[in-house]
Amino acid sequence: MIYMDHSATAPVDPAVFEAMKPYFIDSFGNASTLYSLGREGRRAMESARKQVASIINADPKEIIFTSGGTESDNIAIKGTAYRLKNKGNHIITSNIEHPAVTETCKYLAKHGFDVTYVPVDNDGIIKASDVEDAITDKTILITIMHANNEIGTIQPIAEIGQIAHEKGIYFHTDAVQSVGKIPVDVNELNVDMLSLSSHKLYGPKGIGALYIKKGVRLEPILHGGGHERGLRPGTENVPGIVGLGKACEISQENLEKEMQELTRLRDKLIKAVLEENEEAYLNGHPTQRLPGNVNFRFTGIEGESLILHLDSKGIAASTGSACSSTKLEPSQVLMAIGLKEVEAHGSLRISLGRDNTEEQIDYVIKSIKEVVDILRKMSPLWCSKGE
Amino acid sequence: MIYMDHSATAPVDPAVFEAMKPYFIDSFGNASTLYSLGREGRRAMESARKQVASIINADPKEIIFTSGGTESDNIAIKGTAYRLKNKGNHIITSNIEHPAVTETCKYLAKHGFDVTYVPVDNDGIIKASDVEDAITDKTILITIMHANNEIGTIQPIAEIGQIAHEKGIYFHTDAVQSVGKIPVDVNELNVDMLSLSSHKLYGPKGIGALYIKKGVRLEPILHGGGHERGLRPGTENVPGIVGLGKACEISQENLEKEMQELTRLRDKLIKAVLEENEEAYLNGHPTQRLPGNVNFRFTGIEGESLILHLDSKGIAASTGSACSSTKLEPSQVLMAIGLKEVEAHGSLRISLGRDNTEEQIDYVIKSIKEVVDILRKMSPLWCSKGE
Amino acid sequence: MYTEKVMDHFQNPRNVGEIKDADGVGTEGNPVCGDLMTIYIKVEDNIITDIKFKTFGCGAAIATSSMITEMAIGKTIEEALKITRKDVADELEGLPPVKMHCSNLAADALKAAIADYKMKQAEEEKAKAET
Ligand SMILES: Cc1ncc(COP(=O)(O)O)c(C=O)c1O
Ligand SMILES: Cc1ncc(COP(=O)(O)O)c(C=O)c1O
Ligand code: FES
Ligand code: FES
Repeated sequence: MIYMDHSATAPVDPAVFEAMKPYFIDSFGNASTLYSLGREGRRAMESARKQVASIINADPKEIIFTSGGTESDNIAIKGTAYRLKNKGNHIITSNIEHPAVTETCKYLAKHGFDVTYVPVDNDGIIKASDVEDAITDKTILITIMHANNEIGTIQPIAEIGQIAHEKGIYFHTDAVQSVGKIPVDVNELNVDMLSLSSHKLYGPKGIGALYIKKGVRLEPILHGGGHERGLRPGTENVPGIVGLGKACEISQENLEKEMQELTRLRDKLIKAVLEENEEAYLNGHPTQRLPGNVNFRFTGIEGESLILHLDSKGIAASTGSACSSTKLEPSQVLMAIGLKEVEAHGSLRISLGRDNTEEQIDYVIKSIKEVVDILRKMSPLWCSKGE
Repeated sequence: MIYMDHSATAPVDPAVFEAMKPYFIDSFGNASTLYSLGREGRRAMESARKQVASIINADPKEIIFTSGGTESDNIAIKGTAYRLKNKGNHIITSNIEHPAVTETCKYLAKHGFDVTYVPVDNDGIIKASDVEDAITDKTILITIMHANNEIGTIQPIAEIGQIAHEKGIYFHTDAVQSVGKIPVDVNELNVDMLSLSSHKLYGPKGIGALYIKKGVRLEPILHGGGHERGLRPGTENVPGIVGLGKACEISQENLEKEMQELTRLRDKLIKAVLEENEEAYLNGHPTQRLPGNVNFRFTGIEGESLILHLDSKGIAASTGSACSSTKLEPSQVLMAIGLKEVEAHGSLRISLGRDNTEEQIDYVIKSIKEVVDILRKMSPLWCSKGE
Repeated sequence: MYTEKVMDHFQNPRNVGEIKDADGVGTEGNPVCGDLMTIYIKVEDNIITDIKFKTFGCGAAIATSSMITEMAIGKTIEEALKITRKDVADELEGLPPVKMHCSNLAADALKAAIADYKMKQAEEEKAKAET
């Protein structure tokens, strides 16, 4: 199988799995206990916290562990909203965020908050000045993603951070897709909070982290035993935490090399597919995008059929975000970059990872051409122009 | 190392680990995707859902996966409170709940809800009639734990469930300590919601489940991609879920045998320690307690010292709940059964598990005696009476 | 999520294409998802003798198109009109709940093609009657 859906999830790196292993059966102690076995777990956890902090250039004290990207986003956004609700009730976000952010904002909008959705241009990029223009004296939070999960566009976070910083407004970024893929430095980006998720960077599922800048206070959304400074109670998932730490360490070490290689493969794939197929288009920005992200559309072709045909050729790719794979609405992100409904239904996201090879890219190029031809033969939207 | 803190957490069963293994690196696909790899994950998840449902005699459709016991408790309690807040604002709980319940109730109490804490008797048992008496026409939820995590007492859940049922009030039970330890049947118990946590029954950490009876509607506390019927969004932790499923299967199979053996070891330990040590007492009910739970106190002895001494003898035990091991306040549970502060500071919880042997019990009996003697030699509270 | 039968019809769709001199053509768009299907029929002595389809849509849309063409061919107009969405789904050994509407598309497109055929028939009769 050729796996090209790394934005949905990635396999656990074998070295990450090795690092986690001792904490399932041997060093399984509860990290909050007093005896040696518990202390082993705690030590492992604290060194993982350092590894996570390091990949985003934060202080370990600024990291809390969560159950994943969704929870990190929820804690950051609701935590700020509930904490600062007496100061203001206005939140700024974009119209291409992940549902973990969008749905959380919609929920808050039903409970007395005002939400502004800043648009993107046709390449899928947010203008910092649009964010600035949206600010009112009631604005308490700006939350804009670092890199988009469908079209891979990278947003001007540092610039937005600068604005937020000057106005004294909390700034959160969902960096689930960018950490481990491109350089992420919380100081350069000027963010107060940053979400990341382990399984997107070759760590285990069910674990994530939230960076909370020193001095930033949040209201917890789960209540219980006071773990993670009261912000995330529950018995610590030590193997998961150790895995996330190791995954960060490995990704940080290989970042430069991996970025170069993935960019090269990505650009080869884009060039060939656009050349070999009539009316094939790239969604998103041509260069300001994640090294591993490709998102095509083909006139007259529907996304799910494309995916299923590629699957039968042994290629795993997706139409966009995994959560929407069983939904019927067109992708909100593709609508936001100005596509028509029928175009937004026809996207193919290919997200490359460190295990992909040049031969695989060649095979994918060839397979896409075959599948596009088959589907166009039966498309009422194509025949009308083709022949 | 002799591990006797199974109520804090348990090692992952080797068979559970084997079941999980394929889902880290090989079948790592995102369970919400369309292609074969994702479908493998989904199938594994759905068969784990059956295993979890089976151990509590529920329908698989009534199970959602969460990140652990704490989150299950939070979803059940806040989910009901937010959903039914227009119907009423009164919640009934007990004064020996786990912080995941108590802190959640305290939080709600700060946000417009009224909470009644039903007391326990000196053995740590709640009277169903006390719960009944606490019901008002504003009561929307009763949440009472099945088995206590410190003193192991088993509550009359079926009886309380009967009352709740007759009055049409939602009833939740925190069964984190009981599932896999004693028979748990959601129909017999008459509960609408039930929380369980994987790592307490030899499954992995960071995963849990919530039983939600057909027809019961809850407000979610996390928002995002719509996973788990919208009640628990986030990429599914497939290896964790598979592990929990397997752990349930194993525990269900061995329940009878394990209960018998642990009860025998427990009673031997209790008998010997009470006989061999002066002024040693058992906290909690003599028989209506979890098969593996023992909770002692020794006049004139402080808990932390006891634990550290036992640790140096290679025995892992605890003073009570793990979350409070770094707190200084006396155990709320021990205060609730009528102990004085100084007594509540002196507890030793020994929680047995399937890996403990008779020889280990003998060694622990001997070690407790030695440690109690050492500590009493230096205790001002003891020397004043002892000699 | 799809049955083997669905996947078979999806991967090896029967009767793909157009009929240039069709007796009836029906096109239906699915408002739920924006998918589109066209069905072409040839009718002789009130029997559907040839049928082809073109579909822009999901796996279920393609599979149901293929399935309904197999079910309709050789049937009389009256019999063909009785084919319901449920019949199509059943014949495919089921569809996932969110995809049940896809079978609407096929049933509706077939009905539209038959309606088009009947309209053309009526026009021809009228033309005949007038001459
Ligand atoms: C941009 C973005 N944010 C948040 C998430 C949610 O992360 P998780 O599924 O780990 O909860 C994802 C992935 O699903 C994502 O791509
Ligand atoms: C009775 C009880 N409820 C809830 C919990 C919380 O479970 P977890 O730590 O898995 O979130 C625990 C254990 O910590 C417990 O013993
Ligand atoms: S003297 Fe150490 S905790 Fe009080
Ligand atoms: S999703 Fe609309 S026809 Fe299948």
